[in-house]
Amino acid sequence: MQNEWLYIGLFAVVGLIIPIGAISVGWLLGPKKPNAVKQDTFECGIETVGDTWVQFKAQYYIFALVFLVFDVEVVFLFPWAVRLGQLGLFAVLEGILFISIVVAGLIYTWRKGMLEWA
Amino acid sequence: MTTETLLWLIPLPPLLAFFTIWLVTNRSKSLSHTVAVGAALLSWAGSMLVFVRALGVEHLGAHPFESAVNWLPTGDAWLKIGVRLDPLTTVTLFFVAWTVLMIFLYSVGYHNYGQPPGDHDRPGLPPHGATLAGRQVPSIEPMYSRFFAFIGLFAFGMYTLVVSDNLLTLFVGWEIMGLCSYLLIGFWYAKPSARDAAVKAFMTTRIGDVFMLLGIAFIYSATGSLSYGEIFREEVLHTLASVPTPIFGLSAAGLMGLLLFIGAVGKSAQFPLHVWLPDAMEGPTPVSAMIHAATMVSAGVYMTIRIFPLLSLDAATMSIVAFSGAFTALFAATIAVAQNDIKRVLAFSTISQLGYMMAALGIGAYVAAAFHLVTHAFFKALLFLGSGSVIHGMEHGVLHTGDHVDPQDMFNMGGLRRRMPITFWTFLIGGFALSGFPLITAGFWSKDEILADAFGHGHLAVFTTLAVAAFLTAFYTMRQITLTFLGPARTKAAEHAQETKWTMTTPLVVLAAFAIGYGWVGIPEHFPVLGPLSANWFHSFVGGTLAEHPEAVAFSVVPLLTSLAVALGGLLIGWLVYRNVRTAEHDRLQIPLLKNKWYIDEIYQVVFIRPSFWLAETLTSKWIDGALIDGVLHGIGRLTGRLGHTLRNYIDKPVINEFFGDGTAHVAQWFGRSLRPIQTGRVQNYMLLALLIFMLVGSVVFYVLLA
Amino acid sequence: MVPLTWYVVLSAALFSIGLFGVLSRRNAIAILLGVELMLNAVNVNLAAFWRYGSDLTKMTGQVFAIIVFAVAAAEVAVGLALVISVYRRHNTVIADEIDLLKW
Amino acid sequence: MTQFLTDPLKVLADWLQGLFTGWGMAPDAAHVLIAFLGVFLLIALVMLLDIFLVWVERKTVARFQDRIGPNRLGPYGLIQPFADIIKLLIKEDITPRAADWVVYNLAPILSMAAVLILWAIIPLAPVILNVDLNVGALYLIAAGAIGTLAVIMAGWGSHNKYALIGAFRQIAVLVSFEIPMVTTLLIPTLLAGTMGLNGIIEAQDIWFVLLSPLGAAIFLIAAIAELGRAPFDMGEAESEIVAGFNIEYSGMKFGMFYAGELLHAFTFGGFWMIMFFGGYRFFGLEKVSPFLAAPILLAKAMLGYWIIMWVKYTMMRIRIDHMLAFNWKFLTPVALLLLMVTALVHSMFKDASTLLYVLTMFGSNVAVGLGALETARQHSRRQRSKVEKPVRSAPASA
Amino acid sequence: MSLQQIIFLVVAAATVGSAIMVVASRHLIHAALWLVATLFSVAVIYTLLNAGFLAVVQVVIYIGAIAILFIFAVMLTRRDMRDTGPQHNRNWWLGALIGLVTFAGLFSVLFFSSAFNKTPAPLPAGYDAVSLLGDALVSPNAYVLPFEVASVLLLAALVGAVYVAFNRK
Repeated sequence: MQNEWLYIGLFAVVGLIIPIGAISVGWLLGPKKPNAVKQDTFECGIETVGDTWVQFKAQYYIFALVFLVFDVEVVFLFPWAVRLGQLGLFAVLEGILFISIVVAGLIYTWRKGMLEWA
Repeated sequence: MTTETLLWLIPLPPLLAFFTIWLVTNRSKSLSHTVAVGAALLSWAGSMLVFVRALGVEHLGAHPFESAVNWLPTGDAWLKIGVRLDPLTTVTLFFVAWTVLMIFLYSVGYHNYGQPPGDHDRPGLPPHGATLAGRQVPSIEPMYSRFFAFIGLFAFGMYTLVVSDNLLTLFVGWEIMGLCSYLLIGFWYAKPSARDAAVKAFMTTRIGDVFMLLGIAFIYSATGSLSYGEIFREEVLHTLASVPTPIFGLSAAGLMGLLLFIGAVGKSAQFPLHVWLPDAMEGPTPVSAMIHAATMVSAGVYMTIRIFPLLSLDAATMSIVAFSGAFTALFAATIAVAQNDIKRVLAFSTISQLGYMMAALGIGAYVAAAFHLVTHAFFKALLFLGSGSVIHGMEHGVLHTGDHVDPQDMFNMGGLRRRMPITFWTFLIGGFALSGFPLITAGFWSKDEILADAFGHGHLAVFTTLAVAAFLTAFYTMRQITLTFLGPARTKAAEHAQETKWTMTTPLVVLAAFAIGYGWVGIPEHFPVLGPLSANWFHSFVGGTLAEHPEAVAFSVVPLLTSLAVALGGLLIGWLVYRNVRTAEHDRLQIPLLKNKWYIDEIYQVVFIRPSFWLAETLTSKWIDGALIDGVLHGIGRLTGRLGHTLRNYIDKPVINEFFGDGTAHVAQWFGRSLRPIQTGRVQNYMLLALLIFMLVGSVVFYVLLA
Repeated sequence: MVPLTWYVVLSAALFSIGLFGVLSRRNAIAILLGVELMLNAVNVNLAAFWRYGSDLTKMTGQVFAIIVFAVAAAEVAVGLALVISVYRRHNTVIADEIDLLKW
Repeated sequence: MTQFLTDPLKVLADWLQGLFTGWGMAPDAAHVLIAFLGVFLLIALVMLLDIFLVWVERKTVARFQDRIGPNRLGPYGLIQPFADIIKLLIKEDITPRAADWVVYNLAPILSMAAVLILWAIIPLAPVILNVDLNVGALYLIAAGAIGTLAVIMAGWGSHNKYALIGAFRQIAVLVSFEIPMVTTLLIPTLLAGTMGLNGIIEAQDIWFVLLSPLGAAIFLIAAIAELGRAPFDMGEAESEIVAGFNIEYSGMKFGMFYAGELLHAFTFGGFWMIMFFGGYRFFGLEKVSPFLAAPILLAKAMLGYWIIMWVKYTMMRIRIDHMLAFNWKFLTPVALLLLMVTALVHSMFKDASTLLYVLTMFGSNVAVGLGALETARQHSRRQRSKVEKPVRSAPASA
Repeated sequence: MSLQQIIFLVVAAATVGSAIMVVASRHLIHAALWLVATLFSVAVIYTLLNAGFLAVVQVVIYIGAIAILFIFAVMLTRRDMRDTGPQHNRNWWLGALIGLVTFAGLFSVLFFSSAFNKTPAPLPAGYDAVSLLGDALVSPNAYVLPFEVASVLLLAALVGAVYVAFNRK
């Protein structure tokens, strides 16, 4: 079948092969003298203390959340944008309404002070 | 603007008012009530415009104003919603617009606008009064704005319900009102009684609504549409009438009608779902008027009138409706006789009047029901607002004198005639209208028409019941008036009661005008002397809603005399009996049975609520789980234990212990463990169980029933 | 060409696997992972029926798929938020230990 | 011969097709094989370009910092990057003990691949479209998503505090700035009425930068953040978290990250040019021959790349909270507002005379931009005044 | 066995395999990464169905956002990140049973019904799914209502989730 995604697939394959190749070449050429210190976790020479997976701020999650919502919103907007030229003012207003509804959520988050880092 | 557009727009102002007040102006009291009343005024204007235009149309019933838009894509068809203006809508819209506007205006005064904030008023409690210059004066409602927001939403629900052309939007408005009644009855949510009343009202009406939803779903699945125009077409009705259903051998139409009727029973507080209405008196009085007179309960009757073409197809359903209505009318009237709370009396009289309308529908008196709906809305709103005014005056007196008597107990009143003249006269008019005082009051004409229909169509049982109910109505109305207004004052508070502000009295006057005047549009043309003078406009107009125009019943003197007798007799006896009853002890009608509303609440307590508790606690938890399952498991354990004990001598101990004893114990334990998740609150287990059962049932259905 | 059957069977497999995950994982987040699998199964079906449908100009399948995307996003956002707040309060994300439904 | 000048790929393809089928290969297979060869060739060239970029970067930064930069190996040190490559190749390949082997080693590969697949949709010339995808703009974002994944894998897989923190910051920045970027991507989309990059270029009889300068600016800012370069290089803030998510990487794996970043920057320069500066178009020159068009695009891309470098080497790092606040409270709202305004103005004036159309679009953009800046200034002034002179309540009843 | 069929089988195998790993792997992060693999192969499935837009959206939303969200959530509920206890609850076998039964039932229905045994119509020339989608989403007598409702859904999700996740104590 003539499916342009076939080429994308080829690109992906080659795009994976090349870095793999490069890294494996490096692995072939490089010396292999592992020792405890080399393989230790690097913290500027200081022994690592405690747990790596420190508890993270909930803020990260909040931002990811807002991002997720807007990402989905944008996905809805792309077909809209593509057809905008042909559809006229009504469609434009629909889109604007759509955007503003979601923006209301952003404003809510903002006003509630959840966009503050600290 | 075209009439259709107008119809679309009518419900909007109250909704916008709701959002505006809720989101923007809830800080400022004056702005809030301005917005609300303004919105009500807009809707009122729109309704009046529509009304006038509707009058101008010939045969409105045959070709009403309609417009519909696509709402939801259902497969390749569309679920349409729209507006419709036929005669029934027109008259309903008329009284809804008036009453709503009046109630909005009334609320301003009722919540003491312009008074200082109370000394120790809290949101969620009725205002206790404030000290101004050392004197106790009424204080303004703490949640003033919120109240207007709520009634705005409520009005929106009612308008939606009235103008909608299909059962779906009707149901939407219906539920919005349900929510608002909940919010408003529990408006003073800090009072436990108000809280309970709100929950009770919500739950009770829910019961009805579930059935109504079933009915709607049934109609949709049967006809594939929900708009009246579609459902009530001849051929559709015909097919519906012919299709039988497994339930009570009703026809499909009958079943639909019945289901929807149950919804109406819940909404208009018909027996046996009437229990919520008396408790709903916990709300502020405008709310009571709104809920009981103008809108919500009328909505139930309105809906029933709407589906009359469907109802009338099945005699069984009709008789059910008729008898439940008649019974409710009598039943509620008996209770009303023994109530001392001024508002409760009115509540029960409302129930009984609604019973009247239902009964009228049941005997096929379509127009009479509609007529009584309208007149009753007017004078009952008048009565409620009047009682509110009385209570308000009494509260004033209470605050003035400082001795804290219940301002709603009629035995604390008396002699208010002189203190509050406007309230007295308007209340008198309303009361006479309610008891059907001959010729001048609207109530007489509508009630008389119902009785005439009942007699004319030969439903004597219904006729007599309604007659007795009418007598009682007149009786307790007069009792109320006597106790409240006539004679000397019973308490100091009553002596110092005071006439209320213009914002409250104006609505009374306006409504009183309608309570008298509206009757004249419906004088039956065969009526002696008056009949020929005025053509029966109402009958010809509203009758046009139906496909075939119902002809008026032949005039007969019996019902006329009956209604005259019961009305005048009731009033007279009421006055004679209560002329000089000083305290509740001297009232000979304080029969516990009536006073406690036939113990219906208690019965429900015993019949429904306790058992469900019992089912949960004792049966499921204690017996099935505790006794049965555990018993079985322990039984097995003990049994095997004894078995091992007896056999130990014959067979090698470790084998037995290892094998039977512990083995079965483990099995038993394992059973217990895997049975217990039924009780744990873990979502996964629930889902697991649900799926298992689903598969089981599904396979059974698929392989056994369908195979 | 690939017959439609293959696609629907694939999505059935995905769905069942997701169901298993939902029913049997202990960790609440893992349960949500299972839910994602099920949603994807649905989407595969939608897309397949769109492609194999009679009228390719009817975009119902794709539109619904996109709506499902939105729903999935909402579901994940709220679900994970719930998990996190439960973790804050009860310090666990093990579904068996979260039996708030009991009360 | 002339046809070779106008459409070389077709000539080559036909020739190879003939050749392979001549060797008795199935036409389909031959077609696939040719495509494969083409892809391989292109990516090889891209890698070569990448190596060259190392030199460019080092030279430019040196110039910015008033140094000479690599100048020993070969003319102007052109051989230097190859030396670097060799050095990276002969390093020992280390995987820390604590690391999660698969994830750790997958990360650099993915981050390189994420950049390489971007080249699949870049139209080098009217006849060299690579793949003319009708969802090109979104494809760009999708590839970015893979990159994000690579970062988080690197951060988590190498089991190192700094790495994880770096990865988290990087992701926070990446996802945040993706929103204004996508929003500004919507603007060329709706102006051109298609998501296909070639369509967008074809539609640019007037470069979109004239129609939506603000959009171009926002896209550039967001792109820099997407690249995780200064001033948005939170992910590898050397002074705070050593090297961020690629702290544990050495040898060729680090090389992958490094080269990936450079190439990513260059590619984004290219996309910037494609979206707003007419891609390979340059006053009709591109019509003459692809051998002219492709260099035009590359030159433009190099210009964009240079601007990005310029920003990187002249600005200091922004604190993460400032960065996120800047994005969510300024960039995103402005971008969305701009999108709405653009949609409105476009649909109103697209049928008007070209001059009027361009002027209104340009004007609306400027208006939105100035308005936003003004609002921000007022707000920040208020904030500052709040900090500087705290309001003292007058002692009325004291 | 055309090229497309081979590709489909390979991808389908990858999908199912990674899906199984999602529900089976002990380590939550691994489960999440496996989920990413599944999602990616589903995206490839979309491309096989000529639903390029869906494929890209799949990558953008699921891999770009949802997977990230998952990983963040795992990091935020840190204690269980390397919890070594059993990853499946007591009734996992029941779950497996139900899963199998479901699959068996669906399979028996789908595989043997002739209704599904058809091949797609070739795409018409110049067929642009995206613009059709655009029309379908905003034209008043198609899906404009779901379109707007989706935005409300997103709003609700955002507000609700942010509110739940963000209890400042």
